[in-house]
Amino acid sequence: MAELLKVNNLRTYFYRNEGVVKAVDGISYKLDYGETLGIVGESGSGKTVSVLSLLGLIRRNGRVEGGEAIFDGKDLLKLSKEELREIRGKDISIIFQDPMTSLNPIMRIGIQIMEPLIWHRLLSDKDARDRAIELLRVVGIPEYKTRFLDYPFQFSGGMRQRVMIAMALACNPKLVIADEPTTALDVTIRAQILNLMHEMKEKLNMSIIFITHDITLAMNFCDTIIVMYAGKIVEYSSIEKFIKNPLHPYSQGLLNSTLDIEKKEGSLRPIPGNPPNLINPPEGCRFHPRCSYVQEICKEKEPELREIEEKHKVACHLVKGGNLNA
Amino acid sequence: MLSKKVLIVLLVLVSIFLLSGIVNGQKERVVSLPYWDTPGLIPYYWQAQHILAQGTIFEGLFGYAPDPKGLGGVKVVPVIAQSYKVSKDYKVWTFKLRKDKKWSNGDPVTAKDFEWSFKYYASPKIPDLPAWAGPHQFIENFWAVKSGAMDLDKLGVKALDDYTLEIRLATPRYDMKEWLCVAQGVPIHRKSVEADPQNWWRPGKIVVNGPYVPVSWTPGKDMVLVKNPNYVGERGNVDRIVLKFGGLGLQQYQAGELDAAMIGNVAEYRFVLSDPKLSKEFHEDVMDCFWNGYQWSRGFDPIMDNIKLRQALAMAIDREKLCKEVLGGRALPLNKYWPDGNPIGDKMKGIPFDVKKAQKLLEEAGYPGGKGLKTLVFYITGGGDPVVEFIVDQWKKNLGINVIIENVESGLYWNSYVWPNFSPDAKAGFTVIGAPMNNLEIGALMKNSDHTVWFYDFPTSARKRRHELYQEYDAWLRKEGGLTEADWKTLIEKRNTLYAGFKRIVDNEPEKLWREELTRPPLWYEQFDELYEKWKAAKTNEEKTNYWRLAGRVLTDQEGFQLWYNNLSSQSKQAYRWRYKTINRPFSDAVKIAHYALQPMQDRYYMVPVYLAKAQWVKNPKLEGLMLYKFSWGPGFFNFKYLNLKD
Amino acid sequence: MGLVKYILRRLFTIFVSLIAVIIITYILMWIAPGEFFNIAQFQASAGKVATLTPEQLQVLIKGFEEKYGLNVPLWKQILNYLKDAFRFKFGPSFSNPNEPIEVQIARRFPVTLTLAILSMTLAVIVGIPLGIIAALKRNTWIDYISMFFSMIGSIIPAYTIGVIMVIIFSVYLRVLPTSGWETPKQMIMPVICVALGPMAVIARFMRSSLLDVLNQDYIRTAYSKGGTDRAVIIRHALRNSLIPIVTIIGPQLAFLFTGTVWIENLFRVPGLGQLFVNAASMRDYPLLVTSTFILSLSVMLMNLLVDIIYAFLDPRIKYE
Amino acid sequence: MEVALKQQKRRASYWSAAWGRFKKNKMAVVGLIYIIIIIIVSIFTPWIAPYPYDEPHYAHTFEKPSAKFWWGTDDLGRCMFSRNLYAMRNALLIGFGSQIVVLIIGVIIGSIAGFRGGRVDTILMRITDIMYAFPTFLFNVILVTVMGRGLFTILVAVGVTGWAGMARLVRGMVMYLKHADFVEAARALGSKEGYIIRKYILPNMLGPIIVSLAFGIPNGIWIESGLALIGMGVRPPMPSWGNMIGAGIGYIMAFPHMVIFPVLTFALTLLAFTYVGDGLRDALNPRSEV
Repeated sequence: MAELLKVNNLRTYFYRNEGVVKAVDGISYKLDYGETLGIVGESGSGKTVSVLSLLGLIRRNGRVEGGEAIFDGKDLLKLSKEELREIRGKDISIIFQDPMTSLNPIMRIGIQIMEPLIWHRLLSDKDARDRAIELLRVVGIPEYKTRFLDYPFQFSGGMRQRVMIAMALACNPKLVIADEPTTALDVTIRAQILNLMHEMKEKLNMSIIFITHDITLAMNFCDTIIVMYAGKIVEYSSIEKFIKNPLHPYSQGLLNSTLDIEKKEGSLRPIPGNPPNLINPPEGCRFHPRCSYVQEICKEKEPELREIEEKHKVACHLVKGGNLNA
Repeated sequence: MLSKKVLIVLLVLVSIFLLSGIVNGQKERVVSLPYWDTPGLIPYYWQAQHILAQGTIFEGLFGYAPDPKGLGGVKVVPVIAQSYKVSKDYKVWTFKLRKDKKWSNGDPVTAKDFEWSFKYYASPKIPDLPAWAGPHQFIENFWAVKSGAMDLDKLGVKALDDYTLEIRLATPRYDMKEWLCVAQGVPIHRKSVEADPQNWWRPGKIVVNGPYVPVSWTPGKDMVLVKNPNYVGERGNVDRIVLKFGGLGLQQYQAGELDAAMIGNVAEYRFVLSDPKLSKEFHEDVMDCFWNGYQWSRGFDPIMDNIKLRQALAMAIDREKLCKEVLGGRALPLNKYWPDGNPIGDKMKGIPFDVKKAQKLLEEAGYPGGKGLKTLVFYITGGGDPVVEFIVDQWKKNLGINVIIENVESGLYWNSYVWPNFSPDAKAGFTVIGAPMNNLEIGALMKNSDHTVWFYDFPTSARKRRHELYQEYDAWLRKEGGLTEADWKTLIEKRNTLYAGFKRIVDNEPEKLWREELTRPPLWYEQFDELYEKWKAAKTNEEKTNYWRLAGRVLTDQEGFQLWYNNLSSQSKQAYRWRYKTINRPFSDAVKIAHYALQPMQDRYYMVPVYLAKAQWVKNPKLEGLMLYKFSWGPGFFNFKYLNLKD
Repeated sequence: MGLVKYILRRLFTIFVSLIAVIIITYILMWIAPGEFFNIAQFQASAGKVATLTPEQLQVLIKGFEEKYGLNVPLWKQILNYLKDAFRFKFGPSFSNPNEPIEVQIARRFPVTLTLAILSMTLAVIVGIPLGIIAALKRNTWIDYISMFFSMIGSIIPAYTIGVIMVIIFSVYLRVLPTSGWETPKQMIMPVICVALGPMAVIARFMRSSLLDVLNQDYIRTAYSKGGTDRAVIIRHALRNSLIPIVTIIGPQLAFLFTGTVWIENLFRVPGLGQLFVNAASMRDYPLLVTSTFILSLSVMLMNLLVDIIYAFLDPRIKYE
Repeated sequence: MEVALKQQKRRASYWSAAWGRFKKNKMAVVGLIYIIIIIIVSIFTPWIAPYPYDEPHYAHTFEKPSAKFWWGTDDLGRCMFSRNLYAMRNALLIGFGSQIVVLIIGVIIGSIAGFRGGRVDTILMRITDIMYAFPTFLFNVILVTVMGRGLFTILVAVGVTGWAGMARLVRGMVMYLKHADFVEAARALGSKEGYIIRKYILPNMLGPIIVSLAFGIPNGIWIESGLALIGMGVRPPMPSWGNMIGAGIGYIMAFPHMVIFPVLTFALTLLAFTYVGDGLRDALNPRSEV
């Protein structure tokens, strides 16, 4: 498969009054055409920032400090504001987490779907309108013709997320970034949305970066998975290998803290402690204060992301020979 | 409905504009002057329009003409009157009217107009007529008519024929001519008033007999007067007068939007003097119909009974310094009610500025060095008042006493502290007073200082009781009862006691004029007896109660009088006797003896003169005949009939 | 149908509130020191009772009391007043016995309305762009300067600014007339003076409202769709941030009914402020009660109007 | 226990973050410094002022600024600089004092209405609505008339007429917080209402209340100056900016210093409060974060 996006050593820092927050601190990954990449981690681990950085959507006091992001042959980080704008919504679009607040409350949803088409001068107003209606149909809005003129508040949460998806798909983008698209939804709706996304992906042959804190979700949905902790990638693996053998203690912790019906009761084990302060991250392995396997080396030396086997990289001193040697 | 009116006004405006333009065929002479904001044009209310009524839009039998030497800068001249006769007792005045005078609609002005107008003013239909401001109060039976007790026909005004008017008075008045100059002495146009009693006065509708007709009026902005085409008589050459209310006078003048402007404060005064052009257009005059100073609050604190305290305070103020340094030369020091150089003032003794003496008096008053004296309150209105702050500072510095300045909003200030009979809410202390003559009446030579006699110069306890009696007098109107003889019993007993007291007063009062006043029918006890008889004959309970109430009022009134008379200080009594002598003679003679009444009142130190303000203004050098209004609303301009605009 | 019902319900609330406001005003005046209700005192104030004996004064007082309906107990006065007030009949005022108050109001109202509309328009035209610029250039010198000037204009008392303007433009430059209210030229200075206050309020409100909106998720969404700054700000941010501005323009308009009194006096503008504010300090009690009535009514109606407009502009809001 | 701890921690970082955001608004910081300075100056005014505010120098009336009188003198030859200092002190007293009154009435009525709900809420909010509709200026005039003039009565009057907005704010937040998760949790644990208000609701409302107060202070100063202009302000010779400006403007043609200095100090002070208010609002409104 051909390479669509290659991110190299991306670093995004936030400049706060308390100090510099190293939200994303040197991550690298790549994405092929048609591939679905899951980025998993607790809130604050930098997963959202790592993708928003690519599109220049970081808020005022954040800045991309370095790295490169080759998308379709162009380095997104070196593009001018206008060039980047050309890509946003057309080649790369985003589905945001909260459909309640991510739609303009006083604009008819149809118009909002039309906007990317018009802004990128892809279609005339009239054609854009037809396309928007078509998109509404595609994402499964009932009575899509009349609902075209409705306002967001007249939709339920799930329906709004469908609208968001329609909006993201409007220009047939090459890459869709789904930033926790189901987190704010009811469990029953979740499945519908995921199915819809899956369907769309199959149909349109696009790549997806799927950001979630729900590791099981990512394991069900993605081809490749990245586990991020405190602004760094701790594990980067194809999904098959990861399911078979999640190596990093943090990945294991994440898996253990999710409910698994198959496992026996009492197996739910939350990771102790809180995510670290990214202004002064812990020395050595950033996870060491919470790691149950911690050893001296973990506190002193920062582990590198090493390839353990093909398509499986882990950043942990204790992983040796494809096993966690605790 | 409304738009119709607007249309009429517009039509009149346009036609007058066209007429004045076409007929004259020359440039209109327009004069813009500052004026007090007025709420309307009905001449008999005590509002800004009443000054406008005096000789500008209305004319009475007599009017004012400029006279630099005369009191108030004016002299009284016949206007509609041609000649007059007065009876020996100065109670019956007969006027012959000019035959050529016309209303602005062409109707002739006749004696009937006067008779009807005066009766209209006196009728109960105008319950809120400020009668104290006009001549009607002296007309025979006026008060009975006004209160509705007597028929309108009984009012002492009669047109003997179309051009002869007879006015009969209840008491002798030597100054009826002067009184007839003021706004309430002018006639209004019967037909137009009767046609629209609510709106007859509106510009465009109003029919006047003066030299100028109001054609537009916008409260808060301006009023426009144009020449009355039917006017006969002496007048200047100005075709249109625009009276502007408010705004920045001097700046409007500088911008060429006003032909005259009053100077409001030291800063403007100095600015005008320093400006080469303005300084040439500067004029000033002394407002000698006023005295400015302070008076004691009309409250009930016994501290003000102490004359030595009052004296000490009055003597501790450096009036020279005040006028020079605080008022910046915009006032003259004044230590008596009339200034030096005035026939009355020249005969009066001033209050000295003598700190040593003041300190000694304060000590004798029981407050050595100001110790032991309660905190007095000086009431002012409208923010800071440098004069008051100066006075308070002088007292602090010279006598060591502390006075708080209390700022109250103007309505409360004037209504409850400065001018009412008594101010139950006022703490011991003072208010500012600018005591004016309202017009050229003889009684006004007292410049309001006779309040000393009426409201001040008897002990606090008696003042308090007097106030209670006023309230009781009011309360009688709403009392229930009077249906049985038993209710009357107490009243009759009281009547008899009061009668004895009254007899004593009348028998012992040395001043004939005062005695006459007291015994002028109908006498109070006669009224009482009559009411009793009427009560006996009354059929309904309602009538009975009413007579009983009226009788009660008569007694309360008399009780109040006796309380006052018996408690009044001998000095004030003496002053009051002289007041009777003064007002019961012609103006020229009254001036010679007024100081006998004024001096003792001033020496009671309840109302203390401090300075005499100057009126200062700039005016267009081409404008002549501008008259300064020096009476109670002053300073301002009035009587625009003599305005002349040179080419 | 919801709208009519909603308005009717609100009008009923306004009606009840007005009654309460009037009763409170009467009671406050009743307990105020000094003789608020004694007409004779008013008479005396102008009259300087010099030549009148107290007995003669009584006749006048009785007449006054009857003319102004003061010859009945307080509760009845309030009742009588309310009965007439809701038919917009207020009787004469102390300071102007010639005309009923409603006539005075009717004459001055158009002027105040013109002044209010003109200055509010100016305030909106200038204030909103100022606020937008300040918000977009947040925490830069442009922000500070535009906010500084809009605020300084509202903070220095308008009367002071007015006087200075007259001295500059009328006396020295001679380009504008000092006062009056007929020609557009005469309206320039009063309108500017009156507009300064609301302008600052609007600019500041606009700034914070826009900042608030710019932080919303849907703005990020719009950018993510490839919107230019221009498109995002105009189509998404401005429209959303302008809606709350309606809520402050309403009260500001109502404020202009009295807030302009100094400007009216200074520029000889025959508006309502003169009438109403003078009533308070002159203790012209019929006028004072009436101004309270009218002002409360206009504030409440303005709020109702604002709510209706707000609901009209914002599709999310429905009449309960 | 866990919940409370988290709350505690969140709050501490909330305040320090707010302070950080506040610091970024330079004008707000300048304003705050100015306000701190004038507060200190006001405390020590009697020692700082070169002359007593009411001491006249008749030989020096209307003097322009000089070495003896830094900001010149007024119509009685009183030191304008000293008078300005006292005016500032009075303004601060009225500004802060009136907001204390607003705070007390507004918080009590607002939280009772919000917490009790139902009929109590309806009645209290009707009263608030009426207060809101009352023409503030006229109401102030009437109140000052009723209570008499003086610093204290004026600040009470300003407070009594100004609490409606605060009551609404507090009520709205109480209504919201009442159903917030952590409050529900506390209630589920059986905490008393008073305890919940004290421990959970009040601390969470502090931010918006502080912002509202910050804007209320200049408003109070502004109202006092309006009252002083029509002669309803503090007792002369005690100066206030309102009556100094009112007196000074008449003298502008020849003695502009009599109006310039009070206007400048007045405007600067109000500006400072407004900038600080703006800064606080931006800083304490978590929405504007990042």
